[in-house]
Amino acid sequence: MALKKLSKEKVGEALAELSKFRLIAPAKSDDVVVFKQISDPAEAYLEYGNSTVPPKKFAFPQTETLFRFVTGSPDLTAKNVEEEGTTVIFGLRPCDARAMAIVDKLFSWDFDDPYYLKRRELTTLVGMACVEPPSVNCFCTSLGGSPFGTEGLDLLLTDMGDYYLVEALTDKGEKLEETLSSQLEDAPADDEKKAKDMAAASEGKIRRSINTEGIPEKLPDLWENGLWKKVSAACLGCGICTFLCPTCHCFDIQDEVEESGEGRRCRMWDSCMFEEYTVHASGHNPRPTRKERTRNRINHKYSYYPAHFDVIACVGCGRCINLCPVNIDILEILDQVVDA
Amino acid sequence: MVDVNKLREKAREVISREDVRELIGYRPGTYGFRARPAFVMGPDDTGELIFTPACVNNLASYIVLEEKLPVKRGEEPDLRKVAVMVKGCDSRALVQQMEEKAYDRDRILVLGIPCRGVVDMAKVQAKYPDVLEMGEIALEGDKFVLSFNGTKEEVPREELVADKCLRCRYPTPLVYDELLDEEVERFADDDFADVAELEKRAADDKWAYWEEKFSRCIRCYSCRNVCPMCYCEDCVLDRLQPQWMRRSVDISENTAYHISRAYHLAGRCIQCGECQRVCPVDIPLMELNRKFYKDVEDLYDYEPGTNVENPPLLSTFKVEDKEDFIM
Amino acid sequence: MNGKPRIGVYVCHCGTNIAGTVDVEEVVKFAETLPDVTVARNYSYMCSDPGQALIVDDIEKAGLNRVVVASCSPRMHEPTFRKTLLSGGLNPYFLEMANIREQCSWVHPDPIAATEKAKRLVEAAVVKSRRLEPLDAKEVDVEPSCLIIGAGIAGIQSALDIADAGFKVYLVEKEPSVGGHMIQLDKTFPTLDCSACIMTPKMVDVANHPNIELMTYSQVEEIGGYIGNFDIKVRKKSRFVDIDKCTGCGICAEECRMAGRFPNEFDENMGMRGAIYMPFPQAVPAKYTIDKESCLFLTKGKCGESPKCKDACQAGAVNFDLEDEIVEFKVGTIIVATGYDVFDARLKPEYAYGVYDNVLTALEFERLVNASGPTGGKVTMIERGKKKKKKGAEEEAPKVPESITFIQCVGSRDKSVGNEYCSRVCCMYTAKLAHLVKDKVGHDCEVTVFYMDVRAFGKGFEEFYDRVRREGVKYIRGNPSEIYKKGDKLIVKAEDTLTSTPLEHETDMVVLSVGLVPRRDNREIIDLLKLSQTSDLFYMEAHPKLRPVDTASDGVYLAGVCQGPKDIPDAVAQAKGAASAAMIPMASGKVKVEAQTSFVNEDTCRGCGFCVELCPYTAIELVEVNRMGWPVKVARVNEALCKGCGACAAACLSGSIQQRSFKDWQLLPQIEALGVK
Amino acid sequence: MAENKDFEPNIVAFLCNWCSYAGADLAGTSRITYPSNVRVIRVMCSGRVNPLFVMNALQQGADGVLISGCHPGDCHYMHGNYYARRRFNLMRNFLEYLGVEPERVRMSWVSASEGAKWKEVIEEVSEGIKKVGPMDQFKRRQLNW
Repeated sequence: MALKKLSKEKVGEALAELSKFRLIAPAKSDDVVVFKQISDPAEAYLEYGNSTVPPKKFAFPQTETLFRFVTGSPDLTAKNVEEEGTTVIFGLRPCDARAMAIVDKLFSWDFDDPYYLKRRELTTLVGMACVEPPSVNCFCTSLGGSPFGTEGLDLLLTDMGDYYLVEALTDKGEKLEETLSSQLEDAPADDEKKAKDMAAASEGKIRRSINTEGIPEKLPDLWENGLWKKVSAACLGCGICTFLCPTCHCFDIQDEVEESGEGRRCRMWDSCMFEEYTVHASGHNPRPTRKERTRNRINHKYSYYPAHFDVIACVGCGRCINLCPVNIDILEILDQVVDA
Repeated sequence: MVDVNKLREKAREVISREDVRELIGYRPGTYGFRARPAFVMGPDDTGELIFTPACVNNLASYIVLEEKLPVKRGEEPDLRKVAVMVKGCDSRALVQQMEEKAYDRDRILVLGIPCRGVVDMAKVQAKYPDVLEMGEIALEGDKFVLSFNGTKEEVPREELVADKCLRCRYPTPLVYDELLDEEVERFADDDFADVAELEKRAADDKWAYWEEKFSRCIRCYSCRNVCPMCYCEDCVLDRLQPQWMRRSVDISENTAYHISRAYHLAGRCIQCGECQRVCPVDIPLMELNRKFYKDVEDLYDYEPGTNVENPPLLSTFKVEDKEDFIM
Repeated sequence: MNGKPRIGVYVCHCGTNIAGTVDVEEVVKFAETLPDVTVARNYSYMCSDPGQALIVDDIEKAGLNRVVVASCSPRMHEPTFRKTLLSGGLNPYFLEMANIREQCSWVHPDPIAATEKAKRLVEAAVVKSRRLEPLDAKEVDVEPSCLIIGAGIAGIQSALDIADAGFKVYLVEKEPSVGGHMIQLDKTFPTLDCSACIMTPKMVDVANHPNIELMTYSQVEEIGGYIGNFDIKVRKKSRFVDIDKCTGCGICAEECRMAGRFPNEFDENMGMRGAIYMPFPQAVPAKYTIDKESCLFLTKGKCGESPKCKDACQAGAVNFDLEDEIVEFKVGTIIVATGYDVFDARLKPEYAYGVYDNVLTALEFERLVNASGPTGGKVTMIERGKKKKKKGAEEEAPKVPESITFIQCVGSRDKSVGNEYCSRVCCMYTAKLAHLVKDKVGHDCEVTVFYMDVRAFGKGFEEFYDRVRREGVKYIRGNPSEIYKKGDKLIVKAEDTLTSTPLEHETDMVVLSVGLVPRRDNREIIDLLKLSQTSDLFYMEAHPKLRPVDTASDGVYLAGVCQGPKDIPDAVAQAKGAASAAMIPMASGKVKVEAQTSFVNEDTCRGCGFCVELCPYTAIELVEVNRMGWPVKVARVNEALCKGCGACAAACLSGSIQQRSFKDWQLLPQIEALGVK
Repeated sequence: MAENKDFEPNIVAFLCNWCSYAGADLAGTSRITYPSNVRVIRVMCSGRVNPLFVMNALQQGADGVLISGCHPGDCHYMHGNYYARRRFNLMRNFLEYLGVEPERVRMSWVSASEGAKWKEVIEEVSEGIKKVGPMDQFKRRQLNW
C-alpha cells in the first residue's frame, strides 16, 4: 500500500475534517496530557511523550450506563452505543493501541460484550509512532511491541520533521485516508526505509527490559513465595498502577438508584489494588492484604491472561513505574520472579 | 547532612532491640534519583538505608496503614514498637495521629531527621528525564548536588526543592526519641499567598479553575491512601450505605469527593504535601488543604500536628468564635 | 428492618387550616405514587379519635409498618401519633411527620405553591420513613440517695429536706466545719436575725440526722455514671486528729507551739489561730484539725521534744500517722451547692485595699462587728499583720473610728473587672452593716455610703433601707475614683453625681461592699460533672426560666450562689427546689432515658475520641475492645447519659457514631427528596 | 451567573428542633407569610448537621442551604450550636474558595420566639440566591442523568 504524508501545516485542517466524527486527541489540561474529545484542532497537543491516562476509556469508559430502570417496573432502557457515533482516536501511542487489541480478547471471550465491541467497531485508531521512547521506563520491546508497532492500529503516523508519514493498516485506516484525501499527499519513496531505520533507532534507545520467557509458567509456583510480602510492603493500595494501565480492564457493576425509584445500572472501573475489590458481603476478604493484591496484579497480567489468551496483559508502557508514589517497579518484581 | 553510616548503625541498634518489631526508613529507588520506603525487619536489612533529599515519602503513613490480620487462636498480637524515620514535616503527622489517639507514644520509636528540604521529584524528573541508573542527590549549602552516570551537577536549591519546603515551619521533628542530625532552626514561614491569590478570584472563575482540575480526577484514591491522616478502618466515601458519594466518575461526584476529602482534613492536615505529590494527574490538592489550614489558623489560632495535647479542632469551640457570617 | 416497608400516608385537612390552601386530594394522589406507599388517605382531623382509628385500622388490615402523618408540627402532635402507633401494635418510632400546616399552609397563601411544597415534604417524610427503625425507650433504676457538694446554708437545707423525706444523703464539705459563708455573718438583713442563732441549729441537725452522712474536710474526687447510678469517690483529708476521740476541749490548741501565729481563714485572716485549731467555736463537727501546712511536726518533722498537742490531749485523739481516706459510694442524684467567693478587692487598685490597713472588705467588717470575731465584736481601727503580743505585755487600747465610709458595687456591675452582673446582696448588707455601726459604735460615728443605685427589691428591703437612712446614714450617689491617705485620715475622692459636685470625703475607715464571684476553684466541679457556665462564670442552669435548679446533666441540680448571686432566703428557696427536683427520680425509683440516642459501630470506629471530646454530657467514653485479636480503642455511648443531640454524629469522620432516627442513612434521602425541584 | 427573573431557588434548610424549628412554627401560628421555596429538615440540634450535608444538598439539587440553630448560649444541648458555627464557618469559606457563592450557604440563629426573624431570614436567603442564579454545575442529576 502506498504511503502518504500529512504536512504539519495541514494537520489542523485534517483534524477539522475529522471532527465530524467524535474526535479524540491528546490535549493538555494544565500540564497534564490527557486524551479527550476535541472540537477545535488547536486543542490537540501532538508533541507529547505519552498521555498520563491511557486512551482506553474511549473504548471502556470509566463509568458507563448499561441501562436505566425504575424500581418495580420490568422495563429497561439499554444504552445505545451507536448514538456515540464513529470515533477517531488520533495520535495514540502504539503500546496503547496494542493494549486495546489485547483487551479486545477479553471482551469477546466467553461472552461478547455488546457495549465494548460496538464501541470498538465504531472506533478508528490513528497511532503516532514513538520516534523517541517517551519515557526512561518504556519496555514495550520486551513484550513484543515496538515504538513503531502497528498492532491494533488502523493508521500509523510517523513524525518525519515537517510532515507525518501516514500508513494505512486496515480497511478502516484506508477509509480514513479517503476522508482525508484532500490533506494527504504521496509520501517520498525512501520514507519506508527511513521509517524502518527510525524504528530500529528508537527500539535501540529503549533501556529497560525483562525476559518474559518462562514467567507465566513459573508464577503459579511462587504463590507462597516471600517475595510478595517484600515487594508490596510499601504499597498504598491506591489505583494508580491499574487505572493508568492500558490493559487493566476490571470493572464493578453498581446500581445508582434515586429515592424516586429511577435508577441506572453502571459499569465502572475497579482496581484489584483496592481493599474492597474482593470483599465478600460477609465481610470476608480472600485478599486481605496488599501482598495478595500485588500478587494478583502480577499474576493476572503475567500468568492468568496468557493462560487464557496466549498473550501477556502488559505492553511495557511504563506508566505504573513512572507514577507509582512509592516506586514499586514491575520490572524489579519480575526480576525477582525470574530469580526466585 | 545525615551521616549514612551513623544512620545505619543507629538503625541496626534499634532493630536489634527486643521491643522493636520493624523499622521504616528509606532506601534507593529503582531508577533515576528516586528513593523509596524501606521496611527493615532485622539487623541485616539495614545496609541499604539512606537519607537524602530524595527521601520524599512521609513514612508516618505506614504506621496507620498497617494491616491487622486476625490473630490466630492461641497467638498473641505483636505489639512491639515500630521505629520510623521522620523529617520535620512528617513528624507532625505522628503528633496529629497521637493527638487523635491512633496509638500511644510508646508504640513508636521515632528517629528524627532535621531537614533543610527535599526535592520535588517531578522537577528532577523533568530536568533529567534520561537518567536511569541510580543517581544521588545531596543538599550542600544552597545547592543540590546531583551525581549520576559518573558526573556531578550543582543546581540551585530553589530550582528543585519541593514547594512545601520553601514554607516549612518545622524543619526539626516535633517528636522524636533520637535525632539523627543537628537541629535545624526554622528558616522559612508560610504566608499562604497562594491561597489568598485564589481567594480573590471571581466565583465563576474559581469554579472553572477547579472544574478543570477535578474533571481530570480518575478517583484512584492515591491522595487519600497516602495521607497519614486518612486511616479510618472503613472510609465513609467507600461506603454504599449511606452513600455520600457515588462511584461514578464525573464532575459532580469528583467534586463531592474532593470537598469531602478536604473537609475531613480540616484542622488535621499537617501540610506534608503527600497527596499532591502522588496525584498522577496533578490536581493541586494542597491548595484545597491549605485553604482550610489558613482559615483554621486565622479563625481559631490552631495549628494541627504541633501538640499532642491539643483538643481536636472541631470538637471544641470558644464562645467568642467568629460569627459575623451568621444571620 | 421489620420487613419490606409498607407505608401509610395520612394527610390531615385540619378543618380548613390545611385543606383551605393545600390541595390534600392531590397530595394523596402524589403520595400513592411513591415507592412502598401502601395506603394514602386524607381526613378532616387526623388527631381526632376517628382520625387515629384510621391509622390503627390500616396497621391491622393493610399491614402497615410505617406511618407518615402530614399535618401540623411534630412539636405539636408527634407524641399523639406515637401513641396511635403503639395502640396499633407498632413501634412508636416508625412514625414520621410532614409539617404541612405551620410550615406550609399557614405561611404560603398561594394554593399551587403550598400544594407543591406539601408534596415535597410528604415525599421527604416517606423516604425517611422507609428507613426508620424501631427504638426502645429504656428505663434505669435510681439509687435512692443523693450527694450534696457544699455544706453552706444551701447544701444544708437541701440535705435536711431530702433526709427528712427518707432518702440517704452524703453531704461533703471541703472545710473542717459546715456553715459556709452564712455562719461568718453577724446579722442578716433586713430582719437583723443573728446569723449564728438561726444557722447553728441546722448545722447540728445535719450532723445528727440519721439519714445524713456528713463528710467534712473532704473533697469529691471522682464522679462517674449517670442519673440514678452515679459512682462517687470522696477523699476525706486527714485532720491528724481522730474525730471519734476528740472531745473538742481545746487544750491542744492552747498548747500548740504555733498558737496565734497563723491568720484564721474563718475570720477573713483578721484573727489568728495555731496549727491545731477549730475555725470557730460553734463549728460542726466541734473537732480540732491540724493544718499540715503550718504544723511544725508535719512540716519539719520535729516539734520540740515532742508535739505538745499530742502530749496535752487526754483523749489520745492527736495521731500524726492518720492518712487521707478514700470512700466510695453510689448515689442516684447530685446537688451542687458550692457557693461563692467574694470579689478580690485588689483588682480595684484605686481603692487601695491591701495598701491601707483600714480599707476593709465587707466580709472582714462582718467579722469585726461579730461578737465571736477577732475583736469580740468591737469596731476598732485595725493594724494588720500585728503579731500576738507576748503574754503579759501591755496592750494599747485600739482607737475607735469616728467615721466609716462604705463603697458599694465593688466588683459588681463593673465591666472593667469583667463582672457585669449585680451581686444582689451588697446594697442590703451595706445598709445592715451601716445600721450595725450606728448600733454598736454609736450614733456619733459618721456613716457614709457611696452608691450607684440602691436596689432594695426584696421583701422588707425598702423599709429597711429607709430605716437606715433615718438613722443618719448618709448616702452619696457616686462611684469613688480614688482612696488616698492624708495624715491619719483616708480621703475618698468622688463626685456626687446628683449635684455634680466633686468631693474629697475624709474618713477613718473604708468598707468595700465587695460582690459575689464564682468560686476560684469552680473548675474542679466543672471537670467532675462537665457543668457549663453562664457568661458570668457561675454554673449554668438547664433553662434560665423554667429549669432554674436543673443542669443539662440529668440528675444533677444546683442550689445556692454557685448558680448565681442570691441572698439567704433565695438560696434556701433554691435549695428546697433542688431537693424536691432530686427527690422526683428518687421517689419514682426509675427514670426514662432518651431513645433517639447515639450508638457506635465498633467495627469501624477508629477511637480518635472526637466524639468523646465534644459530648456535652460525658456520655461517650473510649474503651478497649478486642478486634480480631488486636486491642483497639473504640468509642462507646452510655445511653443513659446521651440526650440525643447528635453532635457526635456530625463530628465522626468514619460515620461510625450515628444518632438513632437521625442517621446519615436516614437524612441523606431526605436531602435528596427535598433537593429535587 | 446572570440574574434570571423567573428563577425560583430551591433551598434546603436544617433546623434545630428546639429553637429554629419552633421559630418557624411560630411564624406559621402567627400567619407570617414567606417564600415557599424553603424545605425544612428537622434535626434535634444544629450540632447534628454535618457540613457535608451542605455539599450533598447542593449536589442533590438545592440551589442553597440554610442551617439554623439556637442563639449562642441558648442551645438545648448546651454547645451544639457552637460546634455548628465552627464547622460551617470553615465549610462556607471553603465552598466559596471553590467558586460556590457564599449566598448559597447560610447560617442563622433563630429562636423559638423569632417567627418574624424566620421570615426575614428566608427572604434574605432567597433573594441572595436569586441574585446568583441556579447552581447547575454541581447537580448530580443534571450532569449524568
